Amino acid sequence: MKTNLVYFAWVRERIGKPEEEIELPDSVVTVSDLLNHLKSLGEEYENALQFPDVIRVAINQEHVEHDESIVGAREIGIFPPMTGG
Amino acid sequence: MKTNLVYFAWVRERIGKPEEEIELPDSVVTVSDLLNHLKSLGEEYENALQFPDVIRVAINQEHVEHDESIVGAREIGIFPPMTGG
Amino acid sequence: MPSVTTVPIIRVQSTDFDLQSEIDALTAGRKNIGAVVTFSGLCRDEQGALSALELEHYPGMAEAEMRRIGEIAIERFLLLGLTAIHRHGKILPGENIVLVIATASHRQAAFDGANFMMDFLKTSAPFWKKEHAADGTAGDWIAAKDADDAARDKWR
Amino acid sequence: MPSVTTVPIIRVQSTDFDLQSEIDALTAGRKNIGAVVTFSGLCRDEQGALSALELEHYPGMAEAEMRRIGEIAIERFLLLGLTAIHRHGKILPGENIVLVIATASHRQAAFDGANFMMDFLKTSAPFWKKEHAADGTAGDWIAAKDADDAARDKWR
Repeated sequence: MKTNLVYFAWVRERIGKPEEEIELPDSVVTVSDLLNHLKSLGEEYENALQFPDVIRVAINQEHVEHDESIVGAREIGIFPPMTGG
Repeated sequence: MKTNLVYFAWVRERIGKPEEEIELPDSVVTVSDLLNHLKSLGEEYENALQFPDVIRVAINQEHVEHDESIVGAREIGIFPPMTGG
Repeated sequence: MPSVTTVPIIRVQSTDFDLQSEIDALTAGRKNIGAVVTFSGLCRDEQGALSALELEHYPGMAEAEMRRIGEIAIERFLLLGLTAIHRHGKILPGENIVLVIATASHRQAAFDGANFMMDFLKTSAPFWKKEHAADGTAGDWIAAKDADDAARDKWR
Repeated sequence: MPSVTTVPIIRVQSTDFDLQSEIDALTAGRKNIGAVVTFSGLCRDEQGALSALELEHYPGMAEAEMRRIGEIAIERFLLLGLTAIHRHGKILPGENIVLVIATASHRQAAFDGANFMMDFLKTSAPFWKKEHAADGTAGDWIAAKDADDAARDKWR
């Protein structure tokens, strides 16, 4: 299954694109799995995601913890801590 | 010495005038003395000041406690608790 | 660090005020303000029971008390600006009674400054409210609330 | 008791907003509102070091998060009205970034509602600020502050 990934702020800048559609291996079940998988895709991903503790993730535009399942997600947002307001 | 007394809200309504200049006997030294003295001046004063605990007093437009001296006061304001805002 | 001491803008007036003009007076041309908090207190109709409020004040002392509280708020919360305007006279439901504006570098100082100003204004500034009932009967003076004293005491 | 459920007014836009119009939209024709608190967040120039902020957001999710927080604020503080508007794009020093308005019967609810909305908006709504330095050098993304998490956690 293909999943749409969207990136924001310095995660977007470091990965070098605002979004992409990727095919995830079946072994990728949780948010943590996804972040580890992405880090294996290249230096730019490694650079963006080297400190997973500060990375925030949203599934279908709702915040989720890193132990949450991504199975069935249409859209996964990956971004740094928010600094609006 | 003559002192100017100014009344507000229901204290003013019960006493029946917004202000007056009165001569105070030498025995009237504190705010408490003043309130007791006024109560002796007639039923309207007795009615206005029957519960001295709720009466607020300002000397020269600054809040004072009931044990404060009124000696030398130009203007003494007497009123209920404030309800502005 | 401000080059001049911040002085509160204090007014007691029978006429209404214009919120945007008052904000502009505090913020125009300044680029160090990060937060503006405004509080407007309005006359409620109490489910139709009230036709108006009559606001009485102690002229001179009302302004002096508001200024004294405002100076404390500026110093305590490092406000960049503070405005407090209180109306007197007859005020209809839906109309403004009081306005407080606090500006600061950061949001919590602006919130606290405006909130502090209102809590002390309510309990210390010499204003009194009398109700005019909708049915034409003589209204009562509004009683001071213990809750207002408690709100003030949270700043100790 | 309101006859209809209060729904927050939420907008994310690149253009500026007009504070007075937004207040009027919440208060016009209503006589049960006793308190209106507004918070405006402005872009500071950081003693001249900053030429602009660039606000990035997650379209769709930004509005959804603001709406979710707004609904919690309305229920928790029994607000009569709540508006939250957040700008995106390039914002110059002195310009508005965000507006929150809370209306209620009484003052503390309005203060708390606006303050709560801002604390959660800052930590949960997907917006990110990038600085443009006045000297033309590439700016940094602003780092999230522990103080903002602490401010949010005071509402627990």
